Amino acid sequence: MPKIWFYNPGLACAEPEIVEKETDILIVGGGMAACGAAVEAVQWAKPHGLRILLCDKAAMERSGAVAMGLSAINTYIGENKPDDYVRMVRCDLMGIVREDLVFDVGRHVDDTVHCFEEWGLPIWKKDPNTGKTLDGAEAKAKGLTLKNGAQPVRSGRWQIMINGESYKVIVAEAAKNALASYDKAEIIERCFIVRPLLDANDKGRCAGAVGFSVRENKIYIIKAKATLLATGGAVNIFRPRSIDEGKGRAWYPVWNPGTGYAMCAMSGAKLVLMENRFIPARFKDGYGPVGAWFLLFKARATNAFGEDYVAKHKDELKKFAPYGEASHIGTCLRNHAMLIEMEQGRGPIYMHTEWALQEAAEKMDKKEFKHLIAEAWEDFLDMCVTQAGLWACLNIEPEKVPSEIMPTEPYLLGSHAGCAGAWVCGPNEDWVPEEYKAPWKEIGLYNRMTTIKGLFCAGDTVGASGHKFSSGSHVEGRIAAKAMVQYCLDNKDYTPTIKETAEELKKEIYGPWYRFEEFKNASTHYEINPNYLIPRHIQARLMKLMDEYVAGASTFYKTNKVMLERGLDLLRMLKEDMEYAAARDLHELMRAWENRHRVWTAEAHLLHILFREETRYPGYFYRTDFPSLDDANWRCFTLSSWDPETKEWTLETYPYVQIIPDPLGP
Amino acid sequence: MPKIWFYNPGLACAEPEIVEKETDILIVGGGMAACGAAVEAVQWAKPHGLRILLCDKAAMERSGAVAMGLSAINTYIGENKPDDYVRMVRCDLMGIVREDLVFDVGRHVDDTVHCFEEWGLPIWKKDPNTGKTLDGAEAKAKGLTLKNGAQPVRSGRWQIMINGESYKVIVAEAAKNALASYDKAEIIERCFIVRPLLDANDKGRCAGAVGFSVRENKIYIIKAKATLLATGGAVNIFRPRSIDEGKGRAWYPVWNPGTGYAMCAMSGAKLVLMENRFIPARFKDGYGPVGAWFLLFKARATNAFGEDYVAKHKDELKKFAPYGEASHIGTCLRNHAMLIEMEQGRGPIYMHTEWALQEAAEKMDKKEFKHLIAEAWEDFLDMCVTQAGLWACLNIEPEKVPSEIMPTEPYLLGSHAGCAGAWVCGPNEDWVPEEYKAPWKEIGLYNRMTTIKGLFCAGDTVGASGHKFSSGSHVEGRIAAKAMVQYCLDNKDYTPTIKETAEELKKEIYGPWYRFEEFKNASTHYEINPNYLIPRHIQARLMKLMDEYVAGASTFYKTNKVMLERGLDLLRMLKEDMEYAAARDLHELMRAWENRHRVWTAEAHLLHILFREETRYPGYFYRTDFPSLDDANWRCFTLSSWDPETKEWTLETYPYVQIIPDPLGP
Amino acid sequence: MPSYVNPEKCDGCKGGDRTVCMYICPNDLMILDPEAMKAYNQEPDQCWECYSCVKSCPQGAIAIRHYADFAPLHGTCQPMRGTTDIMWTIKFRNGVVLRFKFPIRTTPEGSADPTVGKPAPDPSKLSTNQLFTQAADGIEPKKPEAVLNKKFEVGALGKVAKY
Amino acid sequence: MPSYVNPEKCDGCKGGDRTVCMYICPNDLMILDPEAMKAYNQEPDQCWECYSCVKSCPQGAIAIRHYADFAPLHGTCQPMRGTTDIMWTIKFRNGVVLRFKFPIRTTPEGSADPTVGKPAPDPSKLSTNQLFTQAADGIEPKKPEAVLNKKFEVGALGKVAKY
Ligand SMILES: Cc1cc2c(cc1C)N(S(=O)(=O)O)[C@@H]1C(=O)NC(=O)N=C1N2C[C@H](O)[C@H](O)[C@H](O)COP(=O)(O)OP(=O)(O)OC[C@H]1O[C@@H](n2cnc3c(N)ncnc32)[C@H](O)[C@@H]1O
Ligand SMILES: Cc1cc2c(cc1C)N(S(=O)(=O)O)[C@@H]1C(=O)NC(=O)N=C1N2C[C@H](O)[C@H](O)[C@H](O)COP(=O)(O)OP(=O)(O)OC[C@H]1O[C@@H](n2cnc3c(N)ncnc32)[C@H](O)[C@@H]1O
Ligand SMILES: Nc1ncnc2c1ncn2[C@@H]1O[C@H](COP(=O)(O)O)[C@@H](O)[C@H]1O
Ligand SMILES: Nc1ncnc2c1ncn2[C@@H]1O[C@H](COP(=O)(O)O)[C@@H](O)[C@H]1O
Ligand SMILES: Nc1ncnc2c1ncn2[C@@H]1O[C@H](COP(=O)(O)O)[C@@H](O)[C@H]1O
Ligand code: SF4
Ligand code: SF4
Ligand code: SF4
Ligand code: SF4
Ligand code: NA
Repeated sequence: MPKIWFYNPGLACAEPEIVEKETDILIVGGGMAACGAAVEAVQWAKPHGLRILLCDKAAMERSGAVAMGLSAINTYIGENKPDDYVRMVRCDLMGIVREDLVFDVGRHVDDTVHCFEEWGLPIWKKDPNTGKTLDGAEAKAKGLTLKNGAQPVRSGRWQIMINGESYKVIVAEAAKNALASYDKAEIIERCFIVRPLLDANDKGRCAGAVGFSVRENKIYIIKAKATLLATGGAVNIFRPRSIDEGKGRAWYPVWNPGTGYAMCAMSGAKLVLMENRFIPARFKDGYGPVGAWFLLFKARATNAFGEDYVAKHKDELKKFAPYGEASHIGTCLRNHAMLIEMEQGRGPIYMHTEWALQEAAEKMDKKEFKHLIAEAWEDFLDMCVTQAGLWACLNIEPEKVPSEIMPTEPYLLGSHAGCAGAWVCGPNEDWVPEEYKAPWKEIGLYNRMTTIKGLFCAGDTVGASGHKFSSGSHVEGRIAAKAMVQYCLDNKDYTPTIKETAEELKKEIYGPWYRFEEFKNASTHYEINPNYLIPRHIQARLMKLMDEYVAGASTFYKTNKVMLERGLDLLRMLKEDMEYAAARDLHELMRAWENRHRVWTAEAHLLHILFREETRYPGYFYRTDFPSLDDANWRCFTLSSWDPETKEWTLETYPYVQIIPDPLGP
Repeated sequence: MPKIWFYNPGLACAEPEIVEKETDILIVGGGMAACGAAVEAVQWAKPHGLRILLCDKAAMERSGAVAMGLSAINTYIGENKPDDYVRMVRCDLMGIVREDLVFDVGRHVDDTVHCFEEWGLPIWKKDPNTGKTLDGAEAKAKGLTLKNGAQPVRSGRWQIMINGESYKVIVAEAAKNALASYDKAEIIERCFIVRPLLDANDKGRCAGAVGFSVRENKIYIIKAKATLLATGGAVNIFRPRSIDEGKGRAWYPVWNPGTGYAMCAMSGAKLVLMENRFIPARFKDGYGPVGAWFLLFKARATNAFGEDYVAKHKDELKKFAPYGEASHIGTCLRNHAMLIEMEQGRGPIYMHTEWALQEAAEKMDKKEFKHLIAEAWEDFLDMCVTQAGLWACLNIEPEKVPSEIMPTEPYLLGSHAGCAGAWVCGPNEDWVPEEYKAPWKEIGLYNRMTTIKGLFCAGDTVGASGHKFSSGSHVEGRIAAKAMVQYCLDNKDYTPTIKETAEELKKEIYGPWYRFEEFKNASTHYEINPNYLIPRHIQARLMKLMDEYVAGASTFYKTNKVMLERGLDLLRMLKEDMEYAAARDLHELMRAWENRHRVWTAEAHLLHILFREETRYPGYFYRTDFPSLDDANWRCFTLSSWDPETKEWTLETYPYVQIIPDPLGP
Repeated sequence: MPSYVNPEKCDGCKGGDRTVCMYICPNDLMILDPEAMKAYNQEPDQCWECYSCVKSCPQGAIAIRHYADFAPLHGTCQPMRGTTDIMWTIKFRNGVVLRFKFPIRTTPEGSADPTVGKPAPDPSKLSTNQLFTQAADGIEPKKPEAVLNKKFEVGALGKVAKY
Repeated sequence: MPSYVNPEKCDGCKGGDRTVCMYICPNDLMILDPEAMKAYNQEPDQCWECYSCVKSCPQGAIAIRHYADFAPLHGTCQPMRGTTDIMWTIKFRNGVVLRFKFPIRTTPEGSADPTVGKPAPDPSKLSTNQLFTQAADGIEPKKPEAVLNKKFEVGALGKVAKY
């Protein structure tokens, strides 16, 4: 190969084969929620012979946010009441959540955790004799199980510790075994779902989805009665903190591009609270989670000069009453206090691992201390190896020196301390208020169904109900799957019909490759061509403009109307330019489509921030032109929807209803 | 070629030929200062038969900061007094400059501008009959020259407008013609100078420099009596605003990596005011300069809500008295006012080109207005085409809509509104105070000589005397060259001797390539290899840590002792890791060495910021632990030097002497 | 610290049906060069360092060189993942070595029974709010202890905007 | 907007002694592929868009596609540089076209006389502060109108630190 026109293609694109599929239940994604859905769907679908198809862009064994493992299950109710769980979630998310959805997760989630344990997930226990910690294998050997009443090791009130390196392997195994056990079920891995297929005869109905294989030149046109979007949240919408290979590191997994949000929008389904984002405090650069350090090891974090920033800014937090003075200080408010310090130049913020471990050491013998150190390392080795690696590279022994923490770039997700996502129906029960049933009155009250018939969500894709985490997402997939079975049965006579021909879909989906082939000879460098942009370029442009105009890290998460409107202009030009995306191989074809999902997600996010004229989530973002939290006007949901016909977005408010009585917090 | 081990090498490395050169005068660089040096050196060297060698890493015709051209000569004294020029410079640079150096430039600079005009540079003139603007060609056709008393078109008090697309072409042509006219002079283009050669017998003396060709496999070992560092300033020490191909765009040219600062440090020469940096306000992303807009077109800049930020923060600026309330508001203070707005979320900052041009239109006919618009475009087309291109891409017609401006990432340079650089001797005249002569008393008072014998600087590499710009840099090269001739004559019997063998130097300079060859088979991807780092990685790591710890844009230019000390730890680890740099071809070999220069420059910058415990340059950077300007303690120079034997840095203060009487400003 | 493949160890999974690293990478980064019969990371700057490929390569041919943007050289974490435990060897830049062993699962590989031993649920329970496990065990999901159902009448209600 | 080469126009400078774009690029980016006899930009993300290559390519084979990070597609600035003037064609994204012509030099190419017509300076003036032009014209460089020479005795004087 001469050096010019240089690129090393991965798996080559070629004229694709068209594969048409028809199913009853389509599960898009293979992560926590999708695995829950698979397990549950098979049980209820079998007696009716309903077909199930699951498509994951990756291999289920290691796909999604839990690929690397996790070191805790952050939602386990146990001795608590689901009512208090609702209080915690509403307090953390600044007073606006769908309490019906949250309660629904809370009352079911322990069941799913018990399944995990049964499948082989090692869950730490308190030794009933000594009160000391047993790892999950030791506990199992002693016959201690949650179901049998053994005590988990709680890090916080809602969190329990696990040996979670193989968390996803185990959960996926159960799901795959479920689907394998049923002859009408099928899994297609490495199938990237591109967009929904809308019903040709009913504009409010989803008729399936279309995707392609990143391994073979195949397009999948999938007609389905009911489609579940369980594709996780969105990352790399905002500029990451590194500009070279470190771009691959973010707290949230770089492979979840917001497919669910984009597909909801494209089909006309309503999204809720898309102004919300998640900005966790994380160990700097490695993005190691802080939960175990704060809750289990009881570490304190300070500014550069040893001051506890939350205590220091108690009065500042009172400005955000009642949330800033409730029993539970919301995640965004903890960020807010930290950001004041950083902004005023009193960083770095240090997590004092050394104080915490040395204090603990005082009450321990050498062996116990060694074990504690191992636990500290395991926390990262089980879910964020990079952070452990960074310690090794920086010669950091956590028992000797502190580590920097800082807030990350923004992510969109609905299962951690964030609540962007789809506006879905909750359980159709008597305690659920009318307001939360009304939107579905005409199309049917199916749990976790969006405002588009047949289109369901679970996990990160569901809005207004955060703090589900891995366990809650799994159980939400189960809840949705059961409702989907019901929906299919109720819609027995419905035959999905689509208006696009297979040929049209092929042209659309392989469009970036056709463009590449058409124009590649216009330049001696495949990346620089006046006729197209490669996906990496599109992503860089998106991340830069979101960072600079839409309250990214570079403005300390601040924005205003003028910035947002300028950002919108730039984003809309980018949306036009996306039509000029080119892809040289199958891998890049996936990137081209991922970035479309990012851009759609970004647009919804921007519009919601523009629409909500207050600062609801200080520490997540600031509308500097409306710097206060304004309960009197804005304690309500914001909904958005895009009309596939007029191609116009509508933003609207919707009443919040408090179901669980005060107090605000748990 | 199989896809693995994939890289497209540029010009292949091979065992290099060793070329040994001996000269009297070595000029390193081929930019404005170097071209001035060449022209002047030939005139004085010829009668004595002194040899001259000029090495430029690029082709002189388009090398250095002026490659693209310029649209103004920013230092032309004309009707002003050099004394007032000194006042302006000292005011702009917050009261600490070497007034002897500044005065020396001021009294000579017009001579150099007259040479430019003679060589063919088109300089705008006022038509003596109509008072209207004539472009440089029209003026020439009418026989109007500066020397003959014609009036230039002043944009500001010190600046004159030019048609400067070929500025560098013209200036380089004169320099090349000068060297070509002399049989003892030689030019080597594409020779990258790596480091100084220290005299084997005299640790305070420079014996030349060593470099290599980026076109052929040749190492140049150059022994010289006198060496001039005219290599410009330093860019890409701090993270740029774009993370993909836009990394190539910075205001300062990405090819000046701080060679001069690094080489001074490596040889033990003192640096001065290396805490200073230059952060210009620039048109966002395109980095178009603002000078013509503020001064010639009289445009106003505001925050997002139309407020004039300098007027708004008049009282804030008074905190930095006397500088904040002098006749000339310093460049850093203008930034400071802008940054307050941006930090508080009242960006974007807009340059109201549309107001300026529409106001002008009122006094003009159509043809004149069309001409004005052409002038507005020419400003960018002559020196920053990207900005014009960005207007075209964004559909911005400057007469209709405003454009965003913002402060850039920090650069180090000594010729614009910055004053980092070498501590050099000034003119040996009676009006120069003893303090500015004392450091050279023992080694000889040669104008622009550093504290190392035989090592001279000019242009951006000289510290404590900013606002020379293109013309002042050229004339400073001339001043230095003349002194170098004198030095060579005074040291006739000196024979440069070096302690390294040619073989050792070859091993050192080609080290990164040898490393690559040794280890390249340890990985299937040439970029990811446990045994080495490619230069791009080193640069990314440097830029990130400088940005985050050393008052980069991401902290709004704030830092403190704790951040700096952590930054220093990280920087020192990076310095260790630089020993593992690898290069696959000649181009990358150059990058490897460029990055060494960046890291050295960065280290000096960091140490100076750590040492000066005050905020001398608000708007350039903030020591948040010493937030005030503190004349009583800190109105003095800071000097640094690295000892090649102990490998230790020493930082010290040195008295400032006011030569030109008050008032402070011009 | 993106992943990299040691060509001396990689055997291209012997050209078998499944190229393990390529099969497992959640971000579609690992790819086999069929000419060289070696794998490589096709987009290192999108590697999450999730270690999925490292843990599963049958030849132990994959390692991670920590992200150059922020990780100084020569620190490494190398896993050996068995059927019940994982062993980690941590090497510090300064030479310190730590070793850890953690359990990863308490059941044999492949044995996870999705029904957790429950009988198939009674189809008539489809209309209830019971998951299949709860239906089998006759567990009644909770309802809120008390219900307020207070609608917040706030100023922004009724606000609509088109973009 | 890094530079790119149109292979239909580039003739590799006919394999001559000087590959013009490679000769001129201040950042060593342009390079000739001798097999294909075409040039390419070997490191687009370090291109300053200085247009040196664009202006000098004898075949007009080089153009700039604006930096993708922030420039929407389809706006271009294309120069035609002659011996005395440069012509620019600016195309907006929205199709608007502007054309400008500016002078670039007032003397013939190559004619710049470094001596500006002065006689060689008297070598004895080497010890003065006169540049060669001033020496030839007998111009005496200025001295300050008034000299204060006030040393500032500030608190930090004497401070020294080692790192
Ligand atoms: C990233 C991350 C997440 C967590 C944590 C640490 C880290 C580093 N921590 S801690 O920080 O708090 O410490 C947690 C913890 O310890 N405990 C916990 O319970 N949860 C934690 N989370 C949160 C949970 O992981 C999270 O709540 C759930 O995973 C959410 O589940 P779900 O909504 O199903 O998302 P997913 O990422 O698991 O799965 C997404 C799937 O979609 C696929 N996919 C995506 N787009 C697709 C497309 N277009 N076509 C086809 N398939 C397509 C993916 O491949 C994947 O299968
Ligand atoms: C980048 C830039 C700079 C300016 C401006 C706009 C822009 C976009 N503007 S406005 O913004 O105000 O508008 C100016 C303007 O309009 N008017 C003006 O007078 N000056 C402006 N500058 C400032 C002047 O350009 C500046 O003062 C001078 O150029 C400084 O001269 P000098 O110090 O000689 O630096 P140089 O960049 O010209 O030359 C450096 C040379 O060194 C070479 N080199 C570097 N490292 C080397 C190595 N290791 N080995 C061998 N060679 C090695 C380079 O190739 C080059 O030849
Ligand atoms: N400082 C804290 N106070 C209370 N809860 C926390 C704190 N930090 C983390 N958590 C909780 O710990 C769990 C894991 O958090 P994280 O590691 O930040 O993802 C989540 O449930 C968080 O809400
Ligand atoms: N707002 C301003 N007020 C005064 N001088 C300025 C201003 N902006 C730029 N300049 C001067 O104009 C020249 C070019 O500036 P710039 O384009 O910023 O490099 C320099 O001499 C600057 O000091
Ligand atoms: N926007 C700003 N950016 C940086 N520094 C500022 C800003 N505003 C004020 N300062 C200066 O920073 C110092 C510390 O101010 P404060 O943050 O209020 O303690 C004071 O000397 C201020 O003049
Ligand atoms: S899994 Fe290991 S042996 Fe198999 S192809 Fe990948 S690197 Fe090679
Ligand atoms: S470490 Fe993870 S993301 Fe990186 S190549 Fe391996 S499997 Fe893929
Ligand atoms: S200057 Fe033009 S013709 Fe010559 S090699 Fe470069 S692109 Fe080709
Ligand atoms: S535009 Fe300038 S920096 Fe870019 S390749 Fe051409 S000459 Fe080099
Ligand atoms: Na969501």
